[in-house]
Amino acid sequence: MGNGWHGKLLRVNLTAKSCTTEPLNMEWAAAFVGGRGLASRYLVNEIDPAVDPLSSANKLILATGPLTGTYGAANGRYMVVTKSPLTGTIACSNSGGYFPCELKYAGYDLVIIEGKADRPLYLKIHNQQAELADASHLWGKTTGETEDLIRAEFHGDAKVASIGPAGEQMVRFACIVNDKHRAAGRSGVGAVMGSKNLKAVAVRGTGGVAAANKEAFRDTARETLKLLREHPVTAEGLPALGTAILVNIINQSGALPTRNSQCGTFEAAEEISGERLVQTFLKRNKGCMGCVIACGRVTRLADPRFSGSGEGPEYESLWSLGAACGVSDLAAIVKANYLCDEYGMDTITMGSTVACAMELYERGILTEAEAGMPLKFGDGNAVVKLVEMTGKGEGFGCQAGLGSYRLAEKYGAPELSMSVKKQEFPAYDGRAIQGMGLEYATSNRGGCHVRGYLVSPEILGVPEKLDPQVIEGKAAWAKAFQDVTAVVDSAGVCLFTTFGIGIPQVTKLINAATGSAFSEEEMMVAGDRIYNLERLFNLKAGIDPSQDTLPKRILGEPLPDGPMKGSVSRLPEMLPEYYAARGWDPKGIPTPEKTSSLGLA
Amino acid sequence: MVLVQLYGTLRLMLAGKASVELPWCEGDTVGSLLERFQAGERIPVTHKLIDGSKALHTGTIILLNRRNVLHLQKLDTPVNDGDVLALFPPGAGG
Amino acid sequence: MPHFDIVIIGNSAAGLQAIRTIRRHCRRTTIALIDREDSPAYSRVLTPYFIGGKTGRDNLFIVDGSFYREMGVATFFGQAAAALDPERGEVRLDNGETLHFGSLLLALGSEARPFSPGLKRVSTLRHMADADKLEGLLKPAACVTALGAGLVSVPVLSHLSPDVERHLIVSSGRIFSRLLDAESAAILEEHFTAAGVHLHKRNDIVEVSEGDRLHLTLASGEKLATDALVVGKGVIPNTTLARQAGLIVKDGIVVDEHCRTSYPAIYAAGDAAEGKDFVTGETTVQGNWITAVEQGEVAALNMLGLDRLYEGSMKNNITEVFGIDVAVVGYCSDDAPRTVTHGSGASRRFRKLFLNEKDRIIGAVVIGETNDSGLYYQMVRARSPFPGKQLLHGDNRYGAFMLQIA
Amino acid sequence: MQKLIRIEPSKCIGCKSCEMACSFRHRGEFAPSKSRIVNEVFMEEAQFITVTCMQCNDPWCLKACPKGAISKDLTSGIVEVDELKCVGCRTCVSACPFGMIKYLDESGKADKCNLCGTDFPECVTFCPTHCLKYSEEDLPLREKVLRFARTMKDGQGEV
Repeated sequence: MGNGWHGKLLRVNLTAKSCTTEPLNMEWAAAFVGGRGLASRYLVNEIDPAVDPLSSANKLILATGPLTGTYGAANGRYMVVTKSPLTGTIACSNSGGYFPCELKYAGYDLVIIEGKADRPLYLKIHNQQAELADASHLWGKTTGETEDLIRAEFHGDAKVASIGPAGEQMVRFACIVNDKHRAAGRSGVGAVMGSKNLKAVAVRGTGGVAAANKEAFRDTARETLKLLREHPVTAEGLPALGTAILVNIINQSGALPTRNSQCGTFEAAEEISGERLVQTFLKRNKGCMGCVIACGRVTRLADPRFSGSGEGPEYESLWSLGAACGVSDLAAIVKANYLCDEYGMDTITMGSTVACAMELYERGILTEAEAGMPLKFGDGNAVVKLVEMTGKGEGFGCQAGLGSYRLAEKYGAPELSMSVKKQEFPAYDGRAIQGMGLEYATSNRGGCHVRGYLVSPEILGVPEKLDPQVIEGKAAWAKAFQDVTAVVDSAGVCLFTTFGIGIPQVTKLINAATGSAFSEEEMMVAGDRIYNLERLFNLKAGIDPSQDTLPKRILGEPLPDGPMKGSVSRLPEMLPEYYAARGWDPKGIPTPEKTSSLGLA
Repeated sequence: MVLVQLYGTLRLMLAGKASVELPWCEGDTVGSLLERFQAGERIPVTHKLIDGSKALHTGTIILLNRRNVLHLQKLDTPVNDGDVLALFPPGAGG
Repeated sequence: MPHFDIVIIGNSAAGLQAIRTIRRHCRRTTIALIDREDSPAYSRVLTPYFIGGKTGRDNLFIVDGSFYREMGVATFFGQAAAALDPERGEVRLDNGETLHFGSLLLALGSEARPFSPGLKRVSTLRHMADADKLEGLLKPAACVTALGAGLVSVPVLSHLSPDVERHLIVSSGRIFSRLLDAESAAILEEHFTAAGVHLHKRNDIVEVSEGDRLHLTLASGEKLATDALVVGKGVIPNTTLARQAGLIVKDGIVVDEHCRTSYPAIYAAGDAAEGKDFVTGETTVQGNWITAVEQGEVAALNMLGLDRLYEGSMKNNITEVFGIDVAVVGYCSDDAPRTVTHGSGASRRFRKLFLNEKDRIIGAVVIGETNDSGLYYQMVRARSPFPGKQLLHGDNRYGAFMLQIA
Repeated sequence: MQKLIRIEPSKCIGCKSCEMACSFRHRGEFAPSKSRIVNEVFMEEAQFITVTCMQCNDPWCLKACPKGAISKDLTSGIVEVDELKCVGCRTCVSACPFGMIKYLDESGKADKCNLCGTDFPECVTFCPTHCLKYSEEDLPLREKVLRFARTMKDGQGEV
């Protein structure tokens, strides 16, 4: 179509083993921006929100945005939208690498995967040609092995997104790994793929994606590139140290959830910091397709106990497999991170689940016999072992594969799961960073930091510094950040660019690409629309607003250490303000006026 | 003495140096300590934290005893003997 | 009698490259160029593109008249060289004129092997006159037959509109038998058949009668009515002049590693020359454009006294047939000690590497996505060791190549 | 002196912005498969390699062209395909030892880097890390070719 869109979606029915194309609903594309928003609109239209996420009635949508595959602002993202088997909410997991752009270059904006195959299959897309191929020889293989095998038999330049053994066994937090090391990580989207007997999607795309207004696009892209290259965060901090730069920052701020959030600082933070990673296993930094930041860490492990190479770990993984488990053994963390990529598991939920199991163990709720090994905080080898057992579905690994909430519930202590809506929150303590606590509680996919990253103003001071302990105004900030994020995700742009650019740049890029004339206000409304659409899905899925909450520990146990010592989350005070800011009723239900003003009625 | 901790690109620029101890002087502020710290280093580094007009860059984090100086008196925040000053050039993640 | 430091006979790849090479090194050397066609150089290998309507007739010319003036070349066009006296260093033209040379380059090319000459609806494709004739024949044709699967006849069929009935008659059991191994040929045959070509293998034309159409009787007994017959039964090097002058001639004019013939002052290059094969070391007439260019250049350098060795020629052909591109590089015969393949005809991406006993790459067949074929050419030229099968999986561009051999 | 695109592989982040910029400028769309510059990522080896046409002094493609459609400008050193003359026979493709001239289906012609003609190369403009620079021909680039050739030769000498 020559305007950021191909206007085409690929529908894959695994039951019927058919691949067909359909025109894209361009009205929806305009109203919901693309990617996350557009795919959510399709999901809402096509499935009953009450459906069992692991049944054949659930659908899995791979979605690009109108900017995916273009340059300027790290526009290399795709999103996986489905109903989550971990949370029961709508799930949208986002990933970069090279696969997303390749999908776009193959000529598709969206891939809707439905039904269930009677045997393992993989989807092979070579431009217009899409077909399902036998994957029985790939079943049981790691994501890396799968990619190598597919490239050898299909096309050496194919880009592959696949599930590992974890997805096959429907581990509740299995992810979809593309380009071996990038993951649509959270909420168990890989388990949905596994439930459908779909091992991988391999794409070779030799076409392109055009912009409606080439000159304007190029000019805006240059301007954007300049902004990102001049902003110290995107030009220096992230390239040099990656996201791992946060370990020391968050620890010093007293917000690093340590030993299953029992405290807010980790005495060995230095050992697992980004600074230490640079000195030890880092080979070089790397970007995804079209990236101008390059936060990616190409690492190689050289340790008598462990070997391997790959990407990461990211900050969240250093925390989850490290501080959350009290582990200061960097080599073990790096290894556990590689294993998560290979088996196809979300590192945040994995690490947090191990942390929860460790607390269960140390409190004597979980016995050594049940766990098959002692699970003491600080034992890096135990983390590696449990990650491997979870990936393979061996022994206690089967329990860990349920995620921390279901695990803790099984042992009668669900309050020890550091999760919201059964999804583990990541590496920021909601007591130390009040706005972030609100964000966790109200995120549409459960505990999550990338729906509205309030750490940025509250700790990092970008775009301006807010006091993390103050609650006034945080509701409005949370809403604004959530809406901006919805737009940025949906456009196909990497969220990290928002440290340096904002809605004005994204709007200009979208307009130049699609030939639209959206105002910045309209873009923000689109963000609000997407957020409300997701909320409505969740309500229909039976996710009651009472679940907009935090674990008891965060609400009631004061932080015992660090600069924020003594604080608890003041969520109950912020939540009504948040509902009001959203235009929802006091019970957290979008009002009819709100939904009709957004065209969602 | 004041312990100055160095993080992020500062540490990379200073060949892995994680901290320095500076003698404390009466009337010291965060700003005066930054100047004294720079005076002791051969490589210019404090420009990563503050601009020419001595304002903190967006994203610079300076913690005095783990409190962000932006919520105190910024560069004019008084420093006491035995304090810990942590310097983070702009960085982010998620 | 006019004297020229260098006389070149033949106005195509080898001759032109020789002229350019000489002029890059020396402005003063006097050059004469003899060619029996009275026109600036045109590209024989591109004639199928003209006939297929892919390019205009004018675009077949490689250079125009001004080229020879700028290069300071005395042209004797429209005149064949009738006799050569190596001892006296003289070439006599058919108009009786005689030129004296310091050194001579025989870049005489080759002629298409003829078939039933004289018939109006039958043509080989070698010269502009053939191209003009075929162009006229093919335009109204509803059925076209090619005899012999060669790199000229097959592209001609391939460029025809799909609603033209197309027949391909080959005497051997498979197409491109001199160019390709059996496996690759089979993939292409399948592709040809899928494209609607009627393939008549192990067959030949035993009888031709011409009326308003051509009526062919095949060796199999089959009868075929067709509007035109394109003959691609291979080529014969133009060696008569050399043979009569007493030069050593096998299939072509035998040359050494300096592209020198059995007479020190006489060189040969291109389709008429028989020189060392890069892979086998045996002498062969390679007959492709790149070889002609390389030999023309080496011959010119040696004629100028700059000692330059030619390591040998190899196959290097690339073309598109019925919508799929094929490149053939180096030694691609079934008797190669080892081969490695990847892909299939169905995936429209097939690669086959041919290795010698020491696992060095001696040849490659690339079907589909041939944009990396130059790298294979370079690998054969460099006698690269086989770096592993991954080489064949993806676009094997320079970067991958560097890494593979590093 | 001839200006060329200079590549410092250590600064490369594997983002392929160069491929995007090239194809957007010359083909009007973001299509790395049609880019004249190639950025290859080798994760296992932690190496990112970028290659484009080196505007050879004695170009293989130019020599191989049976149409004389490829020329080298004596002043700028740019080796360029004349699209009006190019017939699309691909002989240049199989002659370039670097794989840096390719046949494009959509145009039916050979396509290669021309350093964006008289403008500043687009790939250099959009390279976010200055891994690509546009500067006068210098040793590192020539050395790269020589090193390449030497590796090849070494390979040849081995038994």
